[in-house]
Amino acid sequence: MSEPILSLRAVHTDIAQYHILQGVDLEVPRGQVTMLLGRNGVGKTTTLKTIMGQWTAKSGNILYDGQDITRLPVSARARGGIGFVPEDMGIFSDLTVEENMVLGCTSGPLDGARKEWLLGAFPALGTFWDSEAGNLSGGQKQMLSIARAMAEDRQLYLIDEPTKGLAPAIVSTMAQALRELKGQGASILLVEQNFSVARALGDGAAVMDDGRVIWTGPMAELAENKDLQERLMGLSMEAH
Amino acid sequence: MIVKLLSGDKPRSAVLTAVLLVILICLAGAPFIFDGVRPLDTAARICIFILLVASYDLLLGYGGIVSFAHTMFFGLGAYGIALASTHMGRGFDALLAGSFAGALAAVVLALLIGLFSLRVRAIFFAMITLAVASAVAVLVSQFSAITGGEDGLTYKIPRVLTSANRMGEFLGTRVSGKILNYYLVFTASLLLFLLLLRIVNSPFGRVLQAIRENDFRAEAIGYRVVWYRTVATCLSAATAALAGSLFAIWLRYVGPDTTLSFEIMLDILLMVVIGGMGTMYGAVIGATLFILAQTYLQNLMGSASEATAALPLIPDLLDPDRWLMWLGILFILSVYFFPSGIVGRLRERRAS
Amino acid sequence: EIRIAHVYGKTGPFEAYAAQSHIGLQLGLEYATGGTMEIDGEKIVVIEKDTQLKPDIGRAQLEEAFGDDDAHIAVGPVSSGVALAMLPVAEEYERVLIVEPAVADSITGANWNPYIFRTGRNSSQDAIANAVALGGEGVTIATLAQDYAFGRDGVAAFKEALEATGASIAHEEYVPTDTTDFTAAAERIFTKMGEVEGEKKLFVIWAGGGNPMGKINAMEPERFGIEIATGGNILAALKAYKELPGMEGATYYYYEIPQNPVNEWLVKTHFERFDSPPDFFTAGGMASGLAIVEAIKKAGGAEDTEALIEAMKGMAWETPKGTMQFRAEDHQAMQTMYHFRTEIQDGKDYGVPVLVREIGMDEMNIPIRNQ
Amino acid sequence: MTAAPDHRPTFASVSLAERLDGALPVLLVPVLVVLGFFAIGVPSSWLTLTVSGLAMGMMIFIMASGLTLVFGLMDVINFGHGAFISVGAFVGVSVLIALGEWTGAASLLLNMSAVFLAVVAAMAVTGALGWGFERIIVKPVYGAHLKQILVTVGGLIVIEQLIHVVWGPDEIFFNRPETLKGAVTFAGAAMEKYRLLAVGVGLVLFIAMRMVLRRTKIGLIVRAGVENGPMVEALGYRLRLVFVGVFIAGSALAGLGGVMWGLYQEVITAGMGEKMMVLVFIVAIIGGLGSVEGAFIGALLVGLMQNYVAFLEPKLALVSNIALMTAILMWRPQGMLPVVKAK
Amino acid sequence: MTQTLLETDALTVRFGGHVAVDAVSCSFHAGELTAIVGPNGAGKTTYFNLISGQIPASSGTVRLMGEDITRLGVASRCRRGLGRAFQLTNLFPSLTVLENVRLVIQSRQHKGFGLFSMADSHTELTVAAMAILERVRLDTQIDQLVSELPHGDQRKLEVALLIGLDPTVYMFDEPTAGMSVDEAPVILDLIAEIKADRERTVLLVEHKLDVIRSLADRIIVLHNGALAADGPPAEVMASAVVQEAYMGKELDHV
Ligand SMILES: Nc1ncnc2c1ncn2[C@@H]1O[C@H](COP(=O)(O)OP(=O)(O)OP(=O)(O)O)[C@@H](O)[C@H]1O
Ligand SMILES: Nc1ncnc2c1ncn2[C@@H]1O[C@H](COP(=O)(O)OP(=O)(O)OP(=O)(O)O)[C@@H](O)[C@H]1O
Ligand SMILES: [Mg+2]
Ligand SMILES: [Mg+2]
Repeated sequence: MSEPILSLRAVHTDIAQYHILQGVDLEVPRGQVTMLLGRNGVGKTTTLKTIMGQWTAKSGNILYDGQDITRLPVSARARGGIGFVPEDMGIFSDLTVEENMVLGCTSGPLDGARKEWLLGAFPALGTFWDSEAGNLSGGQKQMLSIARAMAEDRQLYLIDEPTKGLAPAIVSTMAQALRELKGQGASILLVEQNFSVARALGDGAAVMDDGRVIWTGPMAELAENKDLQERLMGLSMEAH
Repeated sequence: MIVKLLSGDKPRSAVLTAVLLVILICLAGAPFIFDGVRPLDTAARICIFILLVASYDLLLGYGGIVSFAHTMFFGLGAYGIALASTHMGRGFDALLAGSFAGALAAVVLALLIGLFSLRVRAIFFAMITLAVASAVAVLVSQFSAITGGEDGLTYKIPRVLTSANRMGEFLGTRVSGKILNYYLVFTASLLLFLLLLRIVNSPFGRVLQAIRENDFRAEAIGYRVVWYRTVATCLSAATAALAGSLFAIWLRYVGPDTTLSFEIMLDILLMVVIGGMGTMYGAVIGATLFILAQTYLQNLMGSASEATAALPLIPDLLDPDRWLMWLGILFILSVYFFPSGIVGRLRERRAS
Repeated sequence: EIRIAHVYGKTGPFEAYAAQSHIGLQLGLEYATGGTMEIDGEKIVVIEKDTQLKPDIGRAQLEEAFGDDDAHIAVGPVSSGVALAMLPVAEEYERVLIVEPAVADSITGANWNPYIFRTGRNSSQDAIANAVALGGEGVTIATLAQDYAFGRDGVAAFKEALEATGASIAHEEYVPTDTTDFTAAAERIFTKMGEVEGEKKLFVIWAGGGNPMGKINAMEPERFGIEIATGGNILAALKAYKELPGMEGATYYYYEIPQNPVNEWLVKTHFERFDSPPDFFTAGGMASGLAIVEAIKKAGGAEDTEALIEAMKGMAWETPKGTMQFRAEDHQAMQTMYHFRTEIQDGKDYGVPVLVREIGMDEMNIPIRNQ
Repeated sequence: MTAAPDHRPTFASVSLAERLDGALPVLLVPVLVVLGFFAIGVPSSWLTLTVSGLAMGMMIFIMASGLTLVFGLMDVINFGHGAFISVGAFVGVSVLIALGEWTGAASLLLNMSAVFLAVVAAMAVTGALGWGFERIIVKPVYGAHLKQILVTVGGLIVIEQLIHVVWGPDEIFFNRPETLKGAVTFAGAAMEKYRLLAVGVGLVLFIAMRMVLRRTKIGLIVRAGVENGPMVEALGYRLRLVFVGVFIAGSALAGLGGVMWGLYQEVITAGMGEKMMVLVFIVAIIGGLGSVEGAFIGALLVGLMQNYVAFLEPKLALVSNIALMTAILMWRPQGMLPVVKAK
Repeated sequence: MTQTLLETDALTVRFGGHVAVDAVSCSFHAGELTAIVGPNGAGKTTYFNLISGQIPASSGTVRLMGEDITRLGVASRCRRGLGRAFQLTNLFPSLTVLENVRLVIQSRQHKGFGLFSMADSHTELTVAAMAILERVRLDTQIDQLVSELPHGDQRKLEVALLIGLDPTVYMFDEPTAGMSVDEAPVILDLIAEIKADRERTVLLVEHKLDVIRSLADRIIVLHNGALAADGPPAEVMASAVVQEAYMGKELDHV
């Protein structure tokens, strides 16, 4: 197997005076979906933001595509091919759905075929193409955030809880879309609380606690082992 | 007891406590501690501006409402005194009637502006008040028959409060009505300031803070936002008007430049920000510093420029005539170095 | 020593006027003392105070000057608002304040007190001089002024004085102080004046920036037979007069007009030292300096304010504008004004006011308003 | 239990009134002109007032255009704009005075070249100044209105003082280029020639700004960046660069406005720009934040309104702008054609 | 049937031409938990907004305990007993956790216009607030600023505010979205407790089917703004409209 598209080595991140990430080691293999799991407040979002550059790592290295990006500005990382779906969706609410999508393409206009594909997965976006994004429903905003990150080909997607607030029907189309992305060769780092989604999509998994990655391994192993789940996340996921 | 007087809002920093005490002592004993008319005038001005700035902080720091019309209310109070004293003749009844009328007018106007325009977006509200305030300033100059126009009004206050009233000596200082006048200003400012401090630390004050943070949610938990904002505007307007009345009593002159100009509005803004928004004590620090700078910066620059006379360029830049430029630089630097105001900075130091 | 406080708006929008005024004061003292800066062996000390053009600060500065610095006489300020705030201080401290160059009538009118003298002209003097210059049998005049005290008082005084000359006012137009577009005002005036027969003039009273004469002139008032007229102005503003050759009015000072030794010295010295001609406020400042020395000499010292006031009441003295005289009733200095006509001259990039005739102080009936 | 409905949201037809509502702001100018005609009654006066009001509106638009970018799009309350107007005027006028031979000649070509050079110089200087202003003064206070007000007022004071240092404290009077002096008369209405130039410049500017903002993503990036800057960067845009660029453009436009306004007034002072700020803000607000079209219509409305009201009832001229702003905000709380929502 | 607390009658709202909520008539009873389901954009949140007053209705009426409240403002409705938690977290970010809850209780006790008393002297507010924070397990973080809380805890606080209001009608909009599997049960237990109080009614918007199954007494389905189904959970879940429009294909079969 080739080297991973992304790897974090002993990454520490401070937010204000708090020491949040306390040495995160993480690898995202090429062409795979890696799940990042853990309880509320363990630092999953902070990890993604550190990779994206929205928080700066105090120490440690972030290697992306063989290159050290630990000190690169945010926009350079994005142009290097990282797509980001933040936890709060980051919708530009004054802009229309179309304008949000246009901004998703840094290198040119929105490709026609790509648009078709995305609107196929998220038809609601087509219906409200010219409406202000701020007026969308919660789930529609979530769809827009995902679609915007996918508006252009990226190598690596960082996706923070994409299924929250989505109706089951949309969850499955979204899962399908992610699978198709993977099929096109993209790698994905996905934070998810919905265990069935995690199980259905994940190739590998990493579990965080207290600002560290405490377990990594194949998703299948975690999915089957209830004791492991109990130990790592405090609760068996099936129970829920 | 003291904590009660301060409404439980302690300075929360040793340095701040010390500075506040020094200011209080200096102001309380100004006539006897300092020599001459200039320091006394400066002290009175500081008292009045502390009150004015604190009333603005209620609106801005606690209510999150940016208004440029604060000097308008200040002016109403001042003109109240001026008009009452001109038409009713010198006397305490004129002072009472004038300040009451001024405050009442301020409340009514604030109510109108508030109910009408607090519904528009915050930034538009700011611009509307800017436009209204500038229009009022022009109106005052146009209705010169009543207001004295650009030239303003000079009038007489009760003789007891002027230097003509000689009352003997105390601690080696000649006590005159002027000192009496100063203590009127000082006491009234202190009491009103404590009242404001109480208001911002009351349940009402907390609601204001919540509204500033997230008015949408405040409404959703049952607070009628427009009413709270309007009441805050009215309270702050009334206090500003009273500050204006004190200023008019002290100055015995009222004109658009002393009470209504946009410049004063900016000075108030700067005082609030330098001191620290939403802290009330910031008003004390900000007003004291700024008035001292305004009064003595030029003298200081004069000596600095003489001292550096031998050097090239520097004396030119330090020329007292360029003091406005330094004031502008002060505006910029204070925002740079005290993003949360001096009070905020002092409290942070304690926290870390 | 003799302490003279110059309390004036050194900083702020009138910085330029302030500088002129101060230079003038110094030159006046210098000329009057023959360069010694001493009166009867007493050294003259000039203390400068900046009002920042704010009445409250001006007042505090004057209090400081009288109270802390123990100044004998104060001079200033530039702005009328500041002056009015300062008047009571003079009374309180019982010291003389010579107002120069603030112009509001009420300084020597309703708000006057016995300690106030003014060497500068007042609004009425300006307006009446213009009325004398422009008026005449059968002339119809419209006025354009800013809508505030200065404009309205000016027009009122102008109108009163105009009656005596047989001219009549057809229309008074007032516009907000900061007006920049004069189209509407001009249209209103044209509409009113269009119906009138005979000689028609539009008299403009304007203070501060803006250039209504030029704007209205561009709208071709000659279509309606209207001539534009206005009072004199400081040198810089005369540029705008270049578009209006032949325009008439009355002015307070232009350095080439007065012919007397004081002015000759002033013009020569000013060119020598500053390489530029003296202006309105230089002349005014000098007049105040000359008045001070004259008064102190006459009173035999500056300590006794009552004696000073006695000396100054009715005092006549020489200035760059010829003889001035403090009127006993309201302490306003009576002075000559100049009827001018604008000419274009080679080498000057402004419209030059050329003397038509001097309007002597006895020709102008300046009302006394302090009673 | 009801049957499964189809998968499309319900769209009722939109009434004609609602559709008209969108176009109304565009109709306001003609409506006001017609109302003016009946109120004034004298055709030649009406024509003079209308034409000069429109031209005045154009000049206001030129001054407000930069603010539409900086205040409307970038959400920066920049009182420094007033100082840029003044600096633009001083630089431009200095150039014109230096080119005295060109401006003094009665040749349209030479005159216009001089004006053109003055504009270029003014825009270059104010653009550069804007760059420094953004880097030093505005950068730390994005998103904080209050601090913006203080800091930019500080900048305003400093720049005005520097103007005093460089050009001296006096107001500078000067004369317009020969061919721009005087007026043309038409049907009993006189119209300053210079105003025609202002109309031309205003129109060109309006069209150019519209094109740039429509054809490029710049407007989008700025609007999105104001709402959520980190997200815009996370999409791969160098937001700082765009912000600096737009700020420079806004400042340069202020410089252009300054030259045009200075040429109109024929006298310039350090405080001239500051004086225009209230008016310029009013225009940006009633137009709707960030909207070039809105600012354009707003400026024309202000220009016309001032002239009509000043003719009909001078006392009211003072409040006409405020009344206009109040009325428009009551009708449309976000201004006429908002591109950006006010907070 | 028990007492009807809340009723909407042909409640409709239009945005331009788009009918987001289309003549929904429905009533809600004491002691009942009604789950509202529907695809994204079906109008669930908008329906809530109409009931709690954030958006004015185009037509139709809302009645709370028999009183027509359609024309009332948000705050007045809240004071009459309508409480609402938001789908997208909506708190007072730079106040502390405790202060957030105290504010809510202060509102309930109508103490907002107390101008001259000291806020901190109202210990009864603090006591009541602490009790609620304990229930949602935020009592260890009372002095933290809300903006520093992780997403999941903010969701809990959102629920705490609603409980602090103690309304007659509780409206939850996806209370557990983004909450981790070990935290969600805390909130769900709380909701169950509220339901057990026979004086209240609960409206719950949720996308998690297991939550609905375990809590709901009744389900209504919104689809394209219209009321598409209304009935007992088992029956509604099995209906064609839910199966087709809402559930789509089950995830594991993809
Ligand atoms: N802006 C901030 N200031 C201070 N602390 C913060 C800030 N943002 C996050 N934290 C802290 O960092 C820790 C990790 O937060 P993070 O958002 O990464 O958690 P998470 O794993 O994504 O949780 P969740 O599943 O709830 O989203 C939390 O304890 C939180 O309190
Ligand atoms: N203020 C508004 N202006 C225009 N359209 C709006 C507005 N509010 C909501 N909508 C539209 O109404 C529809 C219903 O939105 P709503 O938020 O009620 O959906 P929802 O059922 O809560 O969906 P979700 O499950 O995704 O939260 C959406 O299509 C949305 O775009
Ligand atoms: Mg998270
Ligand atoms: Mg929703």
